[in-house]
Amino acid sequence: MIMFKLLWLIPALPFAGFIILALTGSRLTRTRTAVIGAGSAGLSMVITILTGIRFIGSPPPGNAYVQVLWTWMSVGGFRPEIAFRLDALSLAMITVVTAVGFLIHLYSSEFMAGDEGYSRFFAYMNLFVGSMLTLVLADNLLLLYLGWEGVGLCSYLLIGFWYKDTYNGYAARKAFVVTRIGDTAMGIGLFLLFTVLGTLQIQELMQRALQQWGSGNVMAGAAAALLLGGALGKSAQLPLQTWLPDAMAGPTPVSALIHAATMVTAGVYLIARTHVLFSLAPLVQAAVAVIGAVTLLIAGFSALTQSDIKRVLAYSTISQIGYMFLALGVGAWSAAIFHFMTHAFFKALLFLGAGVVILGLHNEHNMFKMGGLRKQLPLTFWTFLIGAASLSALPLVTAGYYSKDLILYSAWASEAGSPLLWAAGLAGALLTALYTFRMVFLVFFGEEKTRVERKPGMQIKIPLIILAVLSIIGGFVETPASLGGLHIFTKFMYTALPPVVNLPLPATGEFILEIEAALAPPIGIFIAYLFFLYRPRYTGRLASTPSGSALHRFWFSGWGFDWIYDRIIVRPFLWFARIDKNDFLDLPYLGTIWAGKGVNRLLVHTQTGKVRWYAVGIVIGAILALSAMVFL
Amino acid sequence: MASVPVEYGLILAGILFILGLLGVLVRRNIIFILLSIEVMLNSAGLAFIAAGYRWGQPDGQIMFFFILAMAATEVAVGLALALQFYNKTRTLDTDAASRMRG
Amino acid sequence: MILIWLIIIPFLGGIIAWYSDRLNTALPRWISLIALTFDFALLLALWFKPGIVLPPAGNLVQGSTMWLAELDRSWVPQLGISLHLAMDGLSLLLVLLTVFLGITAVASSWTEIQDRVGFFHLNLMWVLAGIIGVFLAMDLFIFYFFWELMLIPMYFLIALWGHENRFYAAVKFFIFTQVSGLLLLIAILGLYFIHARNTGVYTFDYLQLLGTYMQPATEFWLMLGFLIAFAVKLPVVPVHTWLPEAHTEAPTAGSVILAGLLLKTGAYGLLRFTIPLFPRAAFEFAPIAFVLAVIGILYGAVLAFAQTDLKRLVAYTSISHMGFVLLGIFAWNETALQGAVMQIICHGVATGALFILVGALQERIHTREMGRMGGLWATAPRIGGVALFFALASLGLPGLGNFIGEFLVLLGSFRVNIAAASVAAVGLIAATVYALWIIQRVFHGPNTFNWRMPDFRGREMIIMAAMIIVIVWLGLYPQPVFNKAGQALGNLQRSVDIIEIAKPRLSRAGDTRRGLSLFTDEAKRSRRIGTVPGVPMEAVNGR
Amino acid sequence: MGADDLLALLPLLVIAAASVVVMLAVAFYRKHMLTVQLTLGGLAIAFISLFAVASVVPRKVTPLIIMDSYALFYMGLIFAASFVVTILSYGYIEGREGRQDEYYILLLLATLGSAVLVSSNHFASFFLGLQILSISLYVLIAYFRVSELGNEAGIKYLILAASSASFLLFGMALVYAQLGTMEFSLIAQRSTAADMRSALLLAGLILITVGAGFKLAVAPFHMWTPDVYEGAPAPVSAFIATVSKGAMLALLLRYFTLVDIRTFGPLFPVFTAIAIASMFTGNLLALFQDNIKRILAYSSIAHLGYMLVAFLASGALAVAAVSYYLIAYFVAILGAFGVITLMSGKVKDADTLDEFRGLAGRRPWLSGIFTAMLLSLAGIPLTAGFIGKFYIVTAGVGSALWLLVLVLAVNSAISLVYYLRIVAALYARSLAEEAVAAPHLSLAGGIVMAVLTLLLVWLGVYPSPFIRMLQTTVARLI
Repeated sequence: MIMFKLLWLIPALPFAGFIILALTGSRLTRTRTAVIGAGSAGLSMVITILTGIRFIGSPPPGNAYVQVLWTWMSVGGFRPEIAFRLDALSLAMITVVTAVGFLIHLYSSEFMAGDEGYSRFFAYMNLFVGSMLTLVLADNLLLLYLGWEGVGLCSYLLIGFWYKDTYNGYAARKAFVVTRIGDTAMGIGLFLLFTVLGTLQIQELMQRALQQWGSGNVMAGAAAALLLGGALGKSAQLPLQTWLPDAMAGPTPVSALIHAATMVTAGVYLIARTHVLFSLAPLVQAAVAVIGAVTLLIAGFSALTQSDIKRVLAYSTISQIGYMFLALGVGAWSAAIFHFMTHAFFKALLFLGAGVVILGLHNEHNMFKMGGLRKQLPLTFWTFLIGAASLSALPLVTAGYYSKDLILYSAWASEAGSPLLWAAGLAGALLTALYTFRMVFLVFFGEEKTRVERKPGMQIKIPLIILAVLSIIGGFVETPASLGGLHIFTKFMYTALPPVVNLPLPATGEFILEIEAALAPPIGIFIAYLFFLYRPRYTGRLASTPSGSALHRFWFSGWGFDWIYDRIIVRPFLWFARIDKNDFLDLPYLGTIWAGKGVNRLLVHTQTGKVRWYAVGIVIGAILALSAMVFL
Repeated sequence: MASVPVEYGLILAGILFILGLLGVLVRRNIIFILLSIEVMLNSAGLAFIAAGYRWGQPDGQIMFFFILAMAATEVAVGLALALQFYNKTRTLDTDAASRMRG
Repeated sequence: MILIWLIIIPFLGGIIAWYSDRLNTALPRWISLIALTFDFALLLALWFKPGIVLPPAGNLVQGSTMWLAELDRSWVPQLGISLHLAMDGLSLLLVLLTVFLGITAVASSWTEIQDRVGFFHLNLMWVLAGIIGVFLAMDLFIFYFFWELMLIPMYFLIALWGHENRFYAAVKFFIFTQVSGLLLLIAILGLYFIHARNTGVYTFDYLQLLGTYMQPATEFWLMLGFLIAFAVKLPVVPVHTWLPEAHTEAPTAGSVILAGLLLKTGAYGLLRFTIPLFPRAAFEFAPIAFVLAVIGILYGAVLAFAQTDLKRLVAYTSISHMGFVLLGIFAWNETALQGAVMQIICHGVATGALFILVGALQERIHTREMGRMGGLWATAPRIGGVALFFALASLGLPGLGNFIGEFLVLLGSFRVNIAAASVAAVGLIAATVYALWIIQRVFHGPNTFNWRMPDFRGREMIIMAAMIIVIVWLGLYPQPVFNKAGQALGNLQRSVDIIEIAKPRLSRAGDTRRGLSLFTDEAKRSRRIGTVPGVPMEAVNGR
Repeated sequence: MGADDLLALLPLLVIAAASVVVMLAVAFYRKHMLTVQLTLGGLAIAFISLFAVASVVPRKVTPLIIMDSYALFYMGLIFAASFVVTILSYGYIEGREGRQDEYYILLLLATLGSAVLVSSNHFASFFLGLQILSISLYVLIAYFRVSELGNEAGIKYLILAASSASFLLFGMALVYAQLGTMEFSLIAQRSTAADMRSALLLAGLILITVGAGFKLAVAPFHMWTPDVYEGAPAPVSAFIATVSKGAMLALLLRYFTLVDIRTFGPLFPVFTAIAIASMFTGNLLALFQDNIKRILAYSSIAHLGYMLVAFLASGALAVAAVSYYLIAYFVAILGAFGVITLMSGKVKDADTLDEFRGLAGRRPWLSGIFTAMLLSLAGIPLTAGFIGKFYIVTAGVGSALWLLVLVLAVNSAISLVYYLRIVAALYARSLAEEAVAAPHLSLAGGIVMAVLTLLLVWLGVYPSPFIRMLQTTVARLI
């Protein structure tokens, strides 16, 4: 058990790193800063791995270990604790978070080397890792909420890391505010859950929910919907997805860690954690699936039209999380987590690769100004290609294939699934391959347009290689029946999450589905080859037709969501703020002041200084008093 | 002696009072204002006498003596002030005495 | 006696500080600091005094066992006024806050105030003395006395050491509080006479006046008198418009005290007086209070965002935050009340810190206009970091004290009024908007005006560190505060329970309809009982 | 008329005698210091004699005068105020050209008139007291011939006071015609029995109200106030604001505790209207005034309005409240005019706001005292005014006069604007350092101011003894 006792160190170490870096400021040398920053994350990873080995080796009773640090507060029956819970789900999450986190820290130590805010960067990154781990390990929803907001904060801080550019600040605020809209819904969800069920401790909450609510219960529906609101914001799903493309304003390692691998999947984690509620609310769960399906398509189309390499990846992230939501929506909880894991590997890899390209080309983000880089950046090219293949779910050899296939299969076969969802997923798979290889071809193939100024060093290369390896082998822990039928990952997950309930499906059916899922990516890649490498002029011609350009603009702007939000929310808000700057509730008081002044002026006129007039005053008073006598 | 109703006396006094009051309000010359005040005071005196007559008491007449004495002092002081005023402003118009206002 | 010393020490300290001005201008600052530190030590002694064990539910704690310290001397016996001061956990917390912020106020004016230093500290210390008096008074006359007493020095602080538009702001502040204060006095007197008519005893003593029976209409009007006075101080929209002016024009220390303490006297008044004295009317009024609170939260936040004057912006955030306090108080359950108390404390510290920051900026660049700022992070990262921290506290980031307050308020009021709590929660989004706007406009972006300025140094860092520690402590381990406040709040709730109003409310969580029918039943029952309807005898004869 | 009657009249006799003594002294040996000493001595003896008289009261001396604890209390107040005014006058007059000693004779006579008023039980003594007071004041206001404003103020006061006196007299005559008596107690008895709706009686009472209202300077009979305050020498203004008004109010209070004002049909609404009008008029007029004497004049209009609130509340509590308020008001007004007096030069009074700007820098003590006085007038805690206002509101609420109390609350707030305006000016930075080399402060003046300030704070912090005193003297009236 001694290993488990160290559980608290996993989030505490990055926090400690943050505090040290925050207090020392820029007084430490860069090397020391990097050692503290990356070291705390690395140490955290080591403890995680050791704990994980121990957990798998000899699972604690009930397959979960809870460590209570202290009672946060105890007020009127509300008694949340600062407590961490280790089970299969959280273990999978923290493993990915610490591992990817450490690799990206390592990468950053070189990537950010020239930046004046070096220590600030690592401080924020450490704070992020700590918060993310708190989120994942939290035993109750309030502590989860703490981590949840904490990662949101770090996301804000890191998107706006280069604060001198006003646009970055805008993007950062947009990210924070939009996610906070979801967070608020989630907060209300917590109020509801506590008010009705009387606790926020997750396991107890789930038990009570099961006891007190039947399936389809309105309360359960409301609670699930509110939590879903939080998840939508954090995971950039429809209709709160608009912040993520703008979030690419941050340094690339940040995009890799926060806006691809970890934070944005917190919504997936939340829904998986509270899956009981969603099971009790079939309607909401169906909504999750539909939102996922729609999001993955919409984002896919948008990714297709972007010219900024990071925005392609951002839309891709939205789209991939759409898959995870789809999985959650059909009750394939483990599949969602599985895809989360593989996605973390390959998407981080893609971002880091893109970072190398961007850094090499002097902060050039436009893919159309790149080209033919495969010779200049061979390692980057190969790792990027692996990542792209994995993202496209190239059959058999990539991790992405296994996770995506599992989701597609569940979308069809699950009780809650439907052919429509499956079709959407399949279309998305084709789309994914299309935009991914569009990017690969534009950046690494074709003619060389610029020289790479800066080649990556070891601290960048090592993470790329490790992640590339993980992007391939990471999928072999879970294979479909036709390919060996390994179920290591899902079996492990079943200790924390219930298995998906599948309708009986003939084995041939499963096989046909697999074939279809396996065919979509190559087709997509072929189309990409056709349009972007073999005959790029076709694309140009297609995009210049009136309907083509309109569609292009529509997709490019992310389906006009920003435009609508700007019109119905942002502008009215700004308008009201502008006209009411001086607070028109003050007007009555100003009116009183004016009235007072007016009466004063009037009265001053009565003080003429003339004695006869004064006598008139007395007489008037007397007459009034006497007439009062008559009338009263 | 045929008794005159008290009301008559009071009404006469009232008329005198109003006349005096109008004088105060209308005239601008200090001297005339002082005169008008005399009229008002005396009308009050008349009312006292009428009232005393009604109750058959001497009190009303006593009050009238008081009023006379008071009116005399008032005129004495008033004339002195008027004189001083005239010396300073070369006018007896009370409206000129309006340096203080507001 | 310790209680009277709590008031006298700053009072005398102020006078001595005023005098010492002639010898040396640094002397008043040190004297004030020492006096406040001494007060602080006294309070710590009270803090560690063993707590009070609550008797079984349903019983009101009576007499001296109810208080950590008490003083009761006859003052004007002819009118039933006595110098009754008492401290329970709630008062202790608020007085601690007062002294703490007082110390930061003195420290933050160390270099800002160079003119008439002695008189400045006289006023500063007297405001604090007045506020402490408000938090300790258990006699309504004494309460009113201190309530009015703290205004004049505050007026001087604004009018003499304020900024451009200081006279207008000071007078506006004074008039708002004075009118509402007189309404309070009228209501107090109304209660006084009704109590006298019921019992024949003329007294202003809080404990004796508790549970005074009256007609519902009368109770409503008297409650309104109390409510308006406290609502103006709190402030509740639409009687808030004095606040932005006063906060903006006041010197830093004045703003700290205004936002950190004066507003809290309003909250305290609602908590201690309005609801316990007029429970029926107050609960009848609760829906309106919820609406006002929610409007305040949202309106304050939007207007905060609308401002271009940094100090005015911070001022409007107070309106928003105090909306939560109002919500929590009228929700009147333990969770919400504890949240309100926590919000009171944390808002005091966080907003105080923000005002100190604004003051520090103004001292350095001589403007509060945000349009003239930008990119200050590069030249003053410490100021930026601290500002970021308090902006985050202000937007209710979990892990910081303000979050605990807001969360508990919302959690508690959700039980009573789902709609109000839900809409109020939207205020958290609006808070994000303005808090981040501050950071963006002041510290981020390009340094267009090429500001160069000294960063925070020793004195300022110490103040800020202390405030940060308090906020983090309250965010991660607020239990000691809850323990202190719990006993007092429990007592307040019980004093209401005894009138059997809140009981059905508590037993049926979520039911907001408890209302007229209940009250009338109660009234009938009381009338049947006879002599002093609605008041259990021990509540009358208790002391 | 026995020895006890004479003893009962002792205070009045002493004052009368003092005025004669001073007159003789001035005639034979004109020395300012001596005159002042004799005046002060007379006032002091009169004050002390009150305690001697206390053993024989209450006692009706002839139908005209009633000596009871109520009268004694107010006489004490009047003598004390005159005492303060005399000391202030000394510094004010000393060093002026010409023969100024007759001033003190007039002051003593005015005091005598006021004392008669508060002990009056009869229209005749009412009238006599009033006229002794008024005629002395005519002269006092216009006393210093160098002052051009003084003459103007004197003329205005004379014309208006004489006119209003005729209103008063006519009213008295009407009441007498209706009831056949001029004695208050009898009027009270008979008017409760007689037809209360008799037009004659009511018209008489209303005309009396007009006359009294003029003296009290309540709206709409107030218009002379600012001009007279401004034109009169500062100590005389103080005297008018305190003694003259206080005496009249005391008399009204005495009369209306005998009869219930609410039973006289329109009288109650008329007084209510007067109170409300006075509060608003006074306060609103003062708002943007730049002359401090005028501000104090306007504020005194409003203060009379406040006192009328308690006055209308009637009952023991109300009498005590009015009396307490009056003490507080006396102290504060005397103090405020005292500061003006001390600040004044020999040609012109220091009364513009500019002359006081930055006073705190030049004369911290004086400005501190002035601040205290102004805050007391504004009703701020730690000063007498706070308890006074509290007492008044208590009386108002006790009698459920909600409208009046609310108007009072609003006005109390309005009044802050101009009080705080002065206070802020005091502590503002001086416009220029050369501004008015402040005159030397006389020791006596300083002591008086210090005593007034201490009294102000004592009344504000520990009012219990005063309230007890009021309950044993004034409230006995009921």
